[in-house]
Amino acid sequence: MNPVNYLYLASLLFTIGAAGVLIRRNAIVVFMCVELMLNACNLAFVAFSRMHGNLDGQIIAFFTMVVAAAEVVVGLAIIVSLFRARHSASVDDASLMKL
Amino acid sequence: MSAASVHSLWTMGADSTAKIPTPHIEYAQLSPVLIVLGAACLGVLVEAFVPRKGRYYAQVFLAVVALVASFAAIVALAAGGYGSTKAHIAAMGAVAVDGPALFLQGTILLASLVSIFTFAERRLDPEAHGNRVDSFAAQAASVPGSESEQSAVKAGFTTTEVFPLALFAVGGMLVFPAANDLLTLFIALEVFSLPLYLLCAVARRKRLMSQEAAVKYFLLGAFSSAFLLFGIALLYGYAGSVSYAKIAAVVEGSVSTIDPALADTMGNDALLLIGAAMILAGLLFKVGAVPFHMWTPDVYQGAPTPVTGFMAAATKVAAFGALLRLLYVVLPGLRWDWRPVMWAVAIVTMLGGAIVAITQTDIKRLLAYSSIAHAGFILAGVIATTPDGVSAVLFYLGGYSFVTIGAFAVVTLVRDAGGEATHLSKWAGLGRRSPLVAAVFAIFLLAFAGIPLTSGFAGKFAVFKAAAEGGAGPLVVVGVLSSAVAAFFYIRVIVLMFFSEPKADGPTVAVPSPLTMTTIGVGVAVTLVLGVAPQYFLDLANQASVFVR
Amino acid sequence: MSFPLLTATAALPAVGAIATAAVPAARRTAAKWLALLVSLGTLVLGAIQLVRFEPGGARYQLTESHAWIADFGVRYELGVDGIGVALIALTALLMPFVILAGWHDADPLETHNSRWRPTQGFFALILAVEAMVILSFEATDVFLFYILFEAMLIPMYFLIGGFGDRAHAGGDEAAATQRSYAAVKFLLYNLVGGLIMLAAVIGLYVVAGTFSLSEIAAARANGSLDMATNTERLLFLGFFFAFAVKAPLWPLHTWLPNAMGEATAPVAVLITAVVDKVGTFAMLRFCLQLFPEASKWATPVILVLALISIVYGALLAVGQRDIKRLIAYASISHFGFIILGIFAMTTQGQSGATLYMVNHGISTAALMLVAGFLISRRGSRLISDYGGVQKVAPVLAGTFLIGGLATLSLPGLAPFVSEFLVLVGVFSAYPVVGIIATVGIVLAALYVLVLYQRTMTGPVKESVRGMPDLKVRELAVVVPLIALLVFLGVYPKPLTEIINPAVQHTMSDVQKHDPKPQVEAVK
Amino acid sequence: MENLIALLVAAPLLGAVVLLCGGRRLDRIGHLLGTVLAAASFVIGAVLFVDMLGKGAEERTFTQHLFSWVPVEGFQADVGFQLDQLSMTFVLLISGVGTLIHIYSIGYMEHDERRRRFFGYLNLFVAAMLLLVIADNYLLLYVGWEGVGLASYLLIGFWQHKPSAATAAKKAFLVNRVGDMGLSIAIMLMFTTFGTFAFGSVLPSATDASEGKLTAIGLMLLLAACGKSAQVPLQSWLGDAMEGPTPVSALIHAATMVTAGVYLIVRSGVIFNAAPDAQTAVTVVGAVTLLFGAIVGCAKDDIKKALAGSTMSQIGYMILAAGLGPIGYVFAIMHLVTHGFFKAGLFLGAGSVMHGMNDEVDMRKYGALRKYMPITFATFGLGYLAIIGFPGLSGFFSKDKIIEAAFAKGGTEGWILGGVALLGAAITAFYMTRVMLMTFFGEKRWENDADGNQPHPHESPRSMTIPMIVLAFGSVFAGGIFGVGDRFLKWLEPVTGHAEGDSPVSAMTVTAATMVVLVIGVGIAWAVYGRRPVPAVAPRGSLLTRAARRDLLQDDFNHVVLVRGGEHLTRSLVYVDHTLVDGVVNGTAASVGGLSGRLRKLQNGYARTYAVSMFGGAAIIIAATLLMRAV
Repeated sequence: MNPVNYLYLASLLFTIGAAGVLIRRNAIVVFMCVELMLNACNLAFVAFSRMHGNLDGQIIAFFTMVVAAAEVVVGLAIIVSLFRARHSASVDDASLMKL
Repeated sequence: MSAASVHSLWTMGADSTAKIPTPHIEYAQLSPVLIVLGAACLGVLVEAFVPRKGRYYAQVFLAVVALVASFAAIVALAAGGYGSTKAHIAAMGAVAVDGPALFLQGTILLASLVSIFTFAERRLDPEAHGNRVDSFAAQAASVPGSESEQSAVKAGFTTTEVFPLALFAVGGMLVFPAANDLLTLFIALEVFSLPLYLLCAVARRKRLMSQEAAVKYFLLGAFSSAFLLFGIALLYGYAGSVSYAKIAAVVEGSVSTIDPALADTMGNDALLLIGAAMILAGLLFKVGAVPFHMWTPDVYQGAPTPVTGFMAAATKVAAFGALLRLLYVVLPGLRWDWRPVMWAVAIVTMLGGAIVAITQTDIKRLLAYSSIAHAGFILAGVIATTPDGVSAVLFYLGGYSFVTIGAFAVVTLVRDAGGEATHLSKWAGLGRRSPLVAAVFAIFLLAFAGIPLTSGFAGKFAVFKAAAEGGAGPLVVVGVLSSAVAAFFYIRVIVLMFFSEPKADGPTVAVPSPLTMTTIGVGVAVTLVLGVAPQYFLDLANQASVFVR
Repeated sequence: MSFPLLTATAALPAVGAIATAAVPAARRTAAKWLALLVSLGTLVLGAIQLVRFEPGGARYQLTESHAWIADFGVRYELGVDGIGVALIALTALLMPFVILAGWHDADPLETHNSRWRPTQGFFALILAVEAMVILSFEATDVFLFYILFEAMLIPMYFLIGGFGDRAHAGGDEAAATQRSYAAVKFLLYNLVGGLIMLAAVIGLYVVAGTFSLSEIAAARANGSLDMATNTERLLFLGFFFAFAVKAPLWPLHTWLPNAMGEATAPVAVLITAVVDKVGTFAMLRFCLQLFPEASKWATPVILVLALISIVYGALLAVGQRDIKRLIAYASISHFGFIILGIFAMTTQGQSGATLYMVNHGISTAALMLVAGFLISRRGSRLISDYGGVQKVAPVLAGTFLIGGLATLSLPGLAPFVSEFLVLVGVFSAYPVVGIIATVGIVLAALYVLVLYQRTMTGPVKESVRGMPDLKVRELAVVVPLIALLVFLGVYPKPLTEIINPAVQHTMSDVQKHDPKPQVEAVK
Repeated sequence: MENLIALLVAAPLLGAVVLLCGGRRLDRIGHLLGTVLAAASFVIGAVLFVDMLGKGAEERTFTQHLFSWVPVEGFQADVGFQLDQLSMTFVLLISGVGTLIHIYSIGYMEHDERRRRFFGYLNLFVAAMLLLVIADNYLLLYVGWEGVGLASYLLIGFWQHKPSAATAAKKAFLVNRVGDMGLSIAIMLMFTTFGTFAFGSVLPSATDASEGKLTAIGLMLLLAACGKSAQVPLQSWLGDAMEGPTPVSALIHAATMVTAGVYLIVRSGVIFNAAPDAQTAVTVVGAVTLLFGAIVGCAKDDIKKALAGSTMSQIGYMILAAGLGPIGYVFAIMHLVTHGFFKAGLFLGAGSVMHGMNDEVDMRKYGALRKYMPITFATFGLGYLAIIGFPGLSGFFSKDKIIEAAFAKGGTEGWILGGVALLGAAITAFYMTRVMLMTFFGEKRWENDADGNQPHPHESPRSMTIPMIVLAFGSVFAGGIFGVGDRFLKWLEPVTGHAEGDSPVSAMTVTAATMVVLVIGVGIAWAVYGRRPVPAVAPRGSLLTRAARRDLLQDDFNHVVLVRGGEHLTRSLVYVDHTLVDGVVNGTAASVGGLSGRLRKLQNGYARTYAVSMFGGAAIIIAATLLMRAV
């Protein structure tokens, strides 16, 4: 099976994630979409790693996961505090600053 | 996937276990980073174990010592010739120790040092319940306006965590411009981004705006780092490695590791081009270049002003460092592909930043847009793709970061009942109320505007000169025009401060502690010295303008 | 290493400025005296320059040269030629009068709080301007010149915007807005000009690799530097634009009337008599010397623009209702003459232009300062608010008339000599242009005499009844200026002797020769 | 001896400086000081004159070089003097008449508290005028030229509180400036042609230059002369100039300054000789002005304005003569001198009359004054006879010669010019008789002046009458002294050159004709103003009369075309400057601001918008990079 298909899939996932970021209002969901994009990257890494026959890609994938986890920690903290302050996790409500 | 292939993967892994070499790390050359990160970890412990009364002092002490020590280490390395002759790549090809890296790291450290002073400033706000307060929330977790917040304030809590966070960020920034493989680049990016997200969220006043800024910064930052990461993935796919050296080799075509399976399906370079473009997008986000700039005004406005200063200065330095290294080390072979794009970006950034700034009414947003315009100017130097270009950018960054920190430090001084009075109308007649502060701020504004005898002019001249020599004459003209536009709004602020009568309910200018005074003082000093006698620093930048490959 | 006279001449006022600014708020008068003394000291140094300068000697004399920013190819290079030394003398000469005339202009009002020290600031800024202007006349390094050219905008800007004319029709509010508008306009116009010049400066560096006039000249001589025609033209335009804004040349002039109208009379003098001269000076020093070919290429257009300035400025002066704006437009007309003289590229034209810079400085100073005294008495700039002053304050009227006569360049007063030289110089190269320019003579008479008639003659207006005549301080300002006007009108030789060699050099830069007088008819 | 020349100018100049800067403490002696210094320069002049007479005709040119004025490469302007017969004539006239008028003014200005200043201005004028005539190059001449313009400006506007005076002064200066334009262009032309403008080098080599250039120079000089000498088309200022004190009118606007134009042309005779077209232009201007002034003079009821018209016309004669070339130069100057005497005398007389009549100037309110002020009547009468050219008096000799010369020009041109000159003589006789009759004869038609006090005419004080008497002597005998035996001709010939034209008509015929027209003119005047009483209010009069009263409408023309037009022009230009020139700049600024306003709307605070822009940016960058490679 042509390895390019993995790449296509990865790109697809990435695009889906990006689209989600662009259209979804709920901060949590947006954040999950970002995570999806990261995972798309992981898929690409692993696929390429397999293709090139070296392990770098796979190792990077682990790093990515760790980073993603860290992002979750920080991100959820921020989002939750915002939610508690406003009782809404909509990114559109958070628009005090403009122009 | 067939079983055989799975097995082969296993065996491949198994065979390679024997080949895994024990990593060899040059701790001495990494010491600047290690010191800072170590101090950061210590800071966490301090939070855990030192009693609340003592924390503030312990943290400040720790941070200052760490930064100074780290800077000393940088100087030592530079003196040891690691900037020039002995420049090489440390930590198994992960981190470069060379001129640009050391110069930028030095700049970052000094910038962070002076901004740490503003972090530690506790004289601006009136004492709350007998406790000195700084510009950070008493308890970031507590809901704005809730009892828990009031009780936290009563109890005299302070978010001393900001110091370790800042140190972590600094650590990441130190690595960012030195990163010599894409993985390190990514990790460093996250290491300094995540703490910054948090720092944005912990303002004492206007907490809602602060949190909003944090959310925006975080989401968009994560979004951009996803782009960066995907770009990395593609480059990895293209070159089969994430090490700058290897990728560069492939790009120049000396080695070809592109998988034949990929090669026949998509254009040989598609991976490379797309990947490079996405990585650029990620970095341009950090730089704050149009069209990746839109987070800047909101975040700058919402974040606690000391943090804003810190971000505006240090992040830019780090990001441009990384950008330079990427373009000069990894993608020089691709110059003819990325140069036109960067031209366009630079132009829209210069013009966009300058034009939109004209109609701003909030001083922090104004400075945000001005920082965007400046990003454009620096990009003009980046595009030069000559050693001159590099040194010019280094010099510019050096000068710019201190002006920025100084300017934001002054912003923290102008206060009214609601905290900092950032609306421009409040600044009317400031020159009459306190001529000195106004004069200092005027100096910074003139430096931003690039008036001769300030660092701003020297930097601008260096960058434009490099660009012109690099054959980017039109870019220089655009830059000149946009700085003319930019001049307009800097002048507007000066007019406001000096020529308009003070309002009756105008803000008061707080008398800061020596900490902030130092920050501002250093800012003024650097601005003038680099403006009047820049030769020494230019030489420094010149010596530091060669990347190790 | 001899005594760095040039540096000293610029450094003294610079230091003086800092010292003046540092004078404590209470000791206002001390600051004034300090400023006055410093300016007099500078005058002495300027005089020494004038003496030490040998007309027959090298092109640039009293030179100094120190390394500065090697990386930009910039050296701290000073040197004066006849033109520079003359203009430095003018600057140093005018300053004491400016300071003396502005003695009370910056006394704080009751509304000011104690921390605000306008007086110190005012005089410090004036001295700062003096320092920068003098240094810019001395700079023989393009970059150094450029830096000063730009930097002097800042103090000027504060002088205009911070210490405006208190005589304003619309009351304080209107005054404040008008003033800051004028200041911003001044700054932006000149800044844009300067920035465009910056691009050209950088371009010059890319082409020439150095900023030192001498090195560039040498490179030109031995042919190692030959600019492509288009490059030279573009660079020339970049430089010229900045100077044309500063000078100012039609249609880049509109900032001047606002600035001069809103600023106090001494500051207005500072603008038109001193700072603007840097522009015309730079045309001679840099445009012609660095880009001779391009200068010749651009000459026709520039001559036309200068002509327009002359006529247009004069006509607008006639149409003004505001005394100071009228004088401003008159200056625009005069700057037209100066530029005309420079680009006629004949010896008479350029000597005349240089002489014109000096004379115009003095005559405008005389007229504007007296006008300032008049305005300060009545508190209005509108011509229509005056009438019959001659009856109540004959001395004021008399000095005003003499200033006016100088402005319309009456023979026997200094400006006549320069104006006639310019006209002759232009006429000998471009007869038609010369003839059109002479129309300026008539128009000048028109606006000066109309101004004099409306303000000074006729029945005494109620509003000016009991107006005091000139005080001692004011006489001390006016009388020397008038004496100078007469002296230079009758015996300009000392100046021309200094100027001529410099002009010869410039002429050789552009490789132009005066048209020989031809007895037979021009074909 | 030659070094005295500078003193000619220095003495009155000193007076001017001292009097004007001296301040009030000089008020008491100021007028005396001024008079003495004017007299001093007359004495010096006389001394030099005697010295000059002692020398042979060829070395009668004195020169004195003071210093190099404007030394610029290829441009030599010196302060140097040249005193030859021509200059000397003027020096004596100026300083002589000038001194007399100083004396006269002592009495005339007695009651003016600014008398000191008046004498300062007078001295200034004398100095400038002397400088004008003894300068040895055109540029220095130009200095004097403008100097007298300034003095004239100050003196016309001496009573500045009268708006009319101030306006008249301004007008005079401006009109003169137009003339000065001509002079300066002429000088430039000389510079480009000969490389210099010193008499000594221009005039001898003039003939080398092409006729075209010489014509140009000549016309420009003529323009200058028109301005200063109030010749058509630049004559309009002279009438208004009568706003000034009468001594001023006598000295500047009758005897001396207005004749500067004649001096200029005669001085530059060589150039004109070589440029026939220019000469024709000169004669035409002269002829036209001659009639113009005469006609205006007929219609004016204001005694000074009438005399002003006559001045214009008389100078027209001189210019006409000067235009005739060598045959006319001498007579132009001769008439100039005699005219200086009798016209100054007439003006002083008029001043004396006004002095006695509470400054009333309307002749219709005079009448029968001969009984009340006999001396004035006598002197004025002699001046009158002189000007109409009564045989034996000075006017007779000089004007007669000019008419002869005009005929001698030859051809139709000669006939026309001669005819005009004759006609002018007739009109002169008419209007002067008119003035005489209206003022001194007939019934008394006095009225109370504005303040309602009854005028009681009386003879003027001695300080005023003596100068009048002296001038009267001049107007009687000067002509004879000059004319008989061609003394004046011989005196001037070396400078101006002289040629005898071939007149189609004999001298006798001309003289006879002159007598005839003279009688006719006087007769008509007698018929109109002598036989029947003069109406106290002016009758409506014929169209011509009304036009003439308004200076033949040319003032109205000036007003409509120049003044109004100028006002409109400037006003519209101010508008243009504000809206267009400034508008463009402000417009640009505004548009940038607007753009900014629109762009910042994009910053709408929604994180997702920002994300979109990032995503779009990334997409564009990717596309661009790929495209770069594709193309």
